Amino acid sequence: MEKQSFFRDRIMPVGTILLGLLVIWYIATVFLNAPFERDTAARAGTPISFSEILPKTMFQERPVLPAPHQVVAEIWDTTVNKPITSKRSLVYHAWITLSATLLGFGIGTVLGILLAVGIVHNRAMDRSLMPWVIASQTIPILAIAPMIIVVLNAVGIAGLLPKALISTYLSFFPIVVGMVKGLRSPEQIQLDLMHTYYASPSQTFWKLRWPASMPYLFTSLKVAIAISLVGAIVGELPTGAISGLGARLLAGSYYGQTVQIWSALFMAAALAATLVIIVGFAHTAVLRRMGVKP
Amino acid sequence: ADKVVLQLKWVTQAQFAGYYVAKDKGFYEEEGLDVEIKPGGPDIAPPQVIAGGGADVVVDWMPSALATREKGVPLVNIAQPFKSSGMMLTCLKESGVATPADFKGKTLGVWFFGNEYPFLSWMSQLGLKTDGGPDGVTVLKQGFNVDPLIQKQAACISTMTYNEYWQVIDAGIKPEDLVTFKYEDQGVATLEDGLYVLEDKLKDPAFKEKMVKFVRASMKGWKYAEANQDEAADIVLENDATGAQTEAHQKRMMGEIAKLTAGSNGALDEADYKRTVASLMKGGSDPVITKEPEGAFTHEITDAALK
Amino acid sequence: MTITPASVVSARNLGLTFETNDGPVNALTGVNLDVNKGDFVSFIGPSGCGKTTFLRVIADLEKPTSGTITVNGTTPEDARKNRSYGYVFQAAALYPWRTIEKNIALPLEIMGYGAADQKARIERTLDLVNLTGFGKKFPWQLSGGMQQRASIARALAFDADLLLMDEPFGALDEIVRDHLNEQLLKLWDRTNKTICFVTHSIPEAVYLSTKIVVMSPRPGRVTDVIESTLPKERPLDIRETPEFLEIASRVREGLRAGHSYDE
Amino acid sequence: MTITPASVVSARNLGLTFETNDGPVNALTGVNLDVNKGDFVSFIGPSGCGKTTFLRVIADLEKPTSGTITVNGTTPEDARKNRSYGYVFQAAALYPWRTIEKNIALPLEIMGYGAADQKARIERTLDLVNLTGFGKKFPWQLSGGMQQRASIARALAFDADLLLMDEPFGALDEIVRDHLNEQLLKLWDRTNKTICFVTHSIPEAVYLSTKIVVMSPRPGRVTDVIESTLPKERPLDIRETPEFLEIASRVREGLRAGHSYDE
Amino acid sequence: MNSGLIVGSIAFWLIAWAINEWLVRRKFKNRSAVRAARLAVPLLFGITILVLWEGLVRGLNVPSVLLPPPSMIWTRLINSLPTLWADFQQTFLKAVITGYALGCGLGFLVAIAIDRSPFLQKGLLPLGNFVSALPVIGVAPIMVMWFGFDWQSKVAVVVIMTFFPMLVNTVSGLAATSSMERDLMRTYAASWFQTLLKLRLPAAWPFIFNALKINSTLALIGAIVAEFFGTPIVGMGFRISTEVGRMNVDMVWAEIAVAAVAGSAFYGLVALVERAVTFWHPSVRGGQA
Ligand SMILES: Nc1ncnc2c1ncn2[C@@H]1O[C@H](COP(=O)(O)OP(=O)(O)OP(=O)(O)O)[C@@H](O)[C@H]1O
Ligand SMILES: Nc1ncnc2c1ncn2[C@@H]1O[C@H](COP(=O)(O)OP(=O)(O)OP(=O)(O)O)[C@@H](O)[C@H]1O
Ligand SMILES: [Mg+2]
Ligand SMILES: [Mg+2]
Repeated sequence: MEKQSFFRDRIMPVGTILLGLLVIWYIATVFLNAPFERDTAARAGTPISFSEILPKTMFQERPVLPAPHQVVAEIWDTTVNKPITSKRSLVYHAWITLSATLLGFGIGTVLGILLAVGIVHNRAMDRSLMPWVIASQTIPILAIAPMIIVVLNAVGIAGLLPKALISTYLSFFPIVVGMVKGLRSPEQIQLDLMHTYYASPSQTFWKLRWPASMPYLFTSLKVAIAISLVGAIVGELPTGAISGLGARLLAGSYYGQTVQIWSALFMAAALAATLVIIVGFAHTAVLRRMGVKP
Repeated sequence: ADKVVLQLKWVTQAQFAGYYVAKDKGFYEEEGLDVEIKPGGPDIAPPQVIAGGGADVVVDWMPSALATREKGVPLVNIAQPFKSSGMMLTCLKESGVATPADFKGKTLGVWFFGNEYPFLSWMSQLGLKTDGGPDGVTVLKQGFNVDPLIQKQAACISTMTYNEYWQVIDAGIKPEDLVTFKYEDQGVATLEDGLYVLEDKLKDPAFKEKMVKFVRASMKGWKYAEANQDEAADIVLENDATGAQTEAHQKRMMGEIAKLTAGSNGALDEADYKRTVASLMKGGSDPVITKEPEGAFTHEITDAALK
Repeated sequence: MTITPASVVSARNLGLTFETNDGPVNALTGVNLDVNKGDFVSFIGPSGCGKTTFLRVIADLEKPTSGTITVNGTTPEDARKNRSYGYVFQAAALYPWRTIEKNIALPLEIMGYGAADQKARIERTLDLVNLTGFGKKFPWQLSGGMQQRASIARALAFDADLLLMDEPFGALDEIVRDHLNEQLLKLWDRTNKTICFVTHSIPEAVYLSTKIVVMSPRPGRVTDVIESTLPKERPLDIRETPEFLEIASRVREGLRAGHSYDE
Repeated sequence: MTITPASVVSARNLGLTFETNDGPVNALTGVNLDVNKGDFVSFIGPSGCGKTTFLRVIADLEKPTSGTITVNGTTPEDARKNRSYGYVFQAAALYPWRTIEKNIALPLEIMGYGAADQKARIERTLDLVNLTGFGKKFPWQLSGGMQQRASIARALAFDADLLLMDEPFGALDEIVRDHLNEQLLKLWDRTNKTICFVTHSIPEAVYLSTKIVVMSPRPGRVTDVIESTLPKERPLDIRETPEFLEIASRVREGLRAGHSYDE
Repeated sequence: MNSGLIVGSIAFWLIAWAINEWLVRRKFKNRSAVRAARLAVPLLFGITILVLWEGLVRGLNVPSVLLPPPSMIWTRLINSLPTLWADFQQTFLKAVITGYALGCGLGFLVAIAIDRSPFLQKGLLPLGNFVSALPVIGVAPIMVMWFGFDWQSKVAVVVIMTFFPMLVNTVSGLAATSSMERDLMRTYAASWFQTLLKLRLPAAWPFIFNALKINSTLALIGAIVAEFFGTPIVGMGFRISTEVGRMNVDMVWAEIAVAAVAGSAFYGLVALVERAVTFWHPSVRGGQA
């Protein structure tokens, strides 16, 4: 019964939608890649029929949109067929990016929560800090990232941390926004109860505000971890784009290797999906422990 | 060993083969140097890195270096391994461009980030406005690849002889379908990959000494690379941490790069310098530099290194 | 000073006005009241007359907009900080993420009771409100009345000299209610607590109290204060005595008078 | 067929068990009950005996785990989809983003009443529960009793033949309660509705009902069903008649019997 | 190095902080004073940062190609208003606003669709996670390839960036009702749509506004970064990336300042609407510590 429903509830729906997307993708591949074939043929002076174009669009070297099987082949080739320590292995690069993501996400989460706590508890911080936290987010990170990295380098911080800090920079914001809301979500009567016990702010925090903010926290965490990954990838550019998925994307883009871009993109997306799903599981587990009515 | 940090202008590729060869072949080590090579990327400005203390010496193009100098970061050229410029404008024949006179009304792809200066001074020489008006050209900021040409979003795009041009060819477009304009031929070429350091650091004799050794070893690397192109390309591939470069492409690039470095022993040719400065000062309404730079290069290092 | 040393709550000319989107609401006006140590005071009055508001003022959950009030001779704020009262809210206000046990443990944790002591107290109070065996359940797994009993247990778990109870027995059937009434009286007698008790049941008010405060709405004010002449020892069948019935009818009169403004 | 045509609710051997983290809870077992068209049925029983659960089963908010139940001759689900009942929850359950007026309008909007009709109904029901003038306030600006009255108004605003009321008057004082009892009886008489009414007050149950269902807990079941012999016309002072008192004492007996399992 | 400037600016910072603490603790009698104090606090904080910045940059002789002092940025800003305005139009008015509206709208609609159909919920949500972290760097070149150089491709990037936060928040928000509130709707046999409209959406607003707020800044970042990968020669991202190369770092910061003001104003607007729409939520209604 369990197994059956796993198939029916998980594989089937995802599979169906996937299949649909795949079909659309193939169709798009034909349409987006056909003009190039037509041009080549035109330049060569040999007219070409649609049925001749069709198979060609599936195997271009630099397609506008690579066909799914090309991407799959590339991913297979760069994950399974290469030792994971190799610089040509996508797993290796994914790991580099993942480590920066996780570090950045960790710091970002802690920082975001601390800021939210400060904002909720200290009115001076609420009034003065929040506008500037917002303003900080409107600074295009790619523009100042090099400066940050240069400065950090100058004070002797190099390696994983500068990249992670860029993840942090992007990921702390959803956490601040969500947690400020979440920490303020307890009902008046629940706060009053704490008030009557003359609970200290830290007790009110741990016994009321914190548990009450859980739905907001986990929602924010999902967004934050996804953005962290984006941040880590962005952060790989100004650190010299030496390794990591960002470097792969860039190199792919630089040399017009669409297939490589797409496979790196898929790796990044798969990584993100996995991370978000892990956070989702944690969410469910915490909710169950908190006795939420199913 | 003395530590030297070198900041490249772009990602690891045969364009910087000399340095990788020097490191790999132990030329630096022989001089008692421990050289760290930092690859660049799309938004790494080497001048910023050196101003922030992140590098001792940087590879940069002269327009950008001179502009930086005017902004108060006194960069000095200590060596010029690249004799000639590899930049050109590559156009599709079918878009109707045959001579510079045909540019009017066309869309042209240009790299920015400091690389646009030669283009702008060329256009001002041609008397073409770059604001997209009908009697000028429309300028696109082109990304890092040649897609705009292939997709016909632009009539012409910027390419380097050693890199992007071949990507266009790889994309299945025949050389005879293309028209190219080398900046070198148009008389607007500016000096490309040179080595730059901060002026005040040169006052320190120990640093100077280090640079002399560095330039000497680097030039040895360049000459070795010119002579052993396949091996040099392999060394570059070895050092590419992205694992995205292909052997064929790097070998070809090495071949083209060798043509550019061929004429140089490392010393800056003053005539080239003058031409570059002149071209930059002309830059139309928005000149790159406003006054004749002074002390922007020195022969001291190369003189000592090439003794 | 007019405050007698034994005065636990003393309100002088107390008023409270809420500002709302469509104009101010006078929840309390000119309330004068003294509650002495050991008193059992019931508040009775039509819905919306300010009973809850008055309790909240005592508990320092609302600030009066006029007049003065002292609790244990100090400001309500200081009294709250001394943890001198336990409050049972009109709604159960259990934390949904804590089991019943943990909900009762909440004030104990905050006030720093030891683990063993906590356990003993939880057991004792669960038993007192007839919820033994439900400690491990979450609030939504209990019926309405059970939730309210849990919230009573929570307020009784720690030792406060003053108990503020806002319709604690509203959702309970007569039998449980009688049982809890008796228990509460016993507790009060044994511990010499002071209790402020809001109820809608006239018999309950008369049965429990040493003093009955009748309030009336719009604006909320005290219309009558009735001192009970019943003895301290009160078996359940005291409710059939003429003395009892007489007090009850006096309360009913007072209530009706308050209502007449309205209907 | 055993179902008489006028049977509104008919439960046969109904049982409901909740699965909880520490074992199953038998909320209802072997409940047999018929409610006929026009009946006023009160449910009375100790806290936690399954009154709310039974009402929720009728309303198709819980599915029974054994036995059968029909509502208006169909399944509870169909009955719900026919909008054949109005439900007053034990807690007010007002939506905080709507004013009182808007909260009452909620079912009307959903069932597609016209704007003018809505306005008239809101006014009428607000008046019925004595909340005229509070329509523009938000729920958190009302006292506990006022909130509950608002939720009663919400259930009365639309025309359902069956009313399910879970302790609607629990938080109200005697006077308002008497008033609302009278109003409810009038409404019932005039409209010939069927009413299922949970209460903890024996006099209220006896005063209102044609049928009193006494329940007892663990496991929740029906222990007694008392048909009232009181006339349909019931002035408030009927509560002093011997007939009334006799029924009341029978209910009290039943209740006490249920409790004895427990204490 | 000029230690006088450094000490001076740090002292200024400390004093300003003290004033702020005092301002927020003080209770003002009349309303306009309260409002003035509310404005003064963040303003003072901002001024402090600028003073500290100016003092440190000048005091420590930081080269202006690394970090120019605010005064220099200001001069530059004033002198290049037409350029800045053109860039602002291109990036903010065209790309950001359109992309934000489309991305948030799409995220919202997909969330609703997911909510409507359990099948989609199981099939689409995991795939929604999949697009959550499509990195701008990877996507931007592809979008340029598909939608051309102009702002349309930036819109596409912004759509992708803002889609996921909206999706996740809306899905969470729609689940944020209590069981009794849902039961009430059941008793009315309310249709799915009615329940959505009258119960679940209102309850979801606080979450949805979180997403709108996060997206208001994310959209701007996305559009600017996307312009690094090919644009016509106008736009905030274009300007930033070229001027960095030209070592006109003051111009870069002038653009950043414009971005910060625009982004903050955008966020502020969303926050204002939020206060009006979710007035009933405890976080808005009161409930400060
Ligand atoms: N937060 C508030 N904002 C505005 N008005 C309020 C607020 N709280 C209470 N009121 C108003 O104050 C008056 C008194 O309310 P209170 O809760 O004290 O009544 P109560 O006597 O406890 O009634 P009940 O028996 O129904 O609980 C009511 O008219 C109510 O509408
Ligand atoms: N969702 C649930 N999960 C588990 N147990 C439940 C749930 N709902 C109710 N119960 C249990 O079912 C029993 C009957 O509950 P119900 O709410 O029907 O009681 P009630 O008669 O309405 O009591 P009260 O008068 O206190 O409201 C109780 O023991 C309660 O703990
Ligand atoms: Mg009250
Ligand atoms: Mg119940």
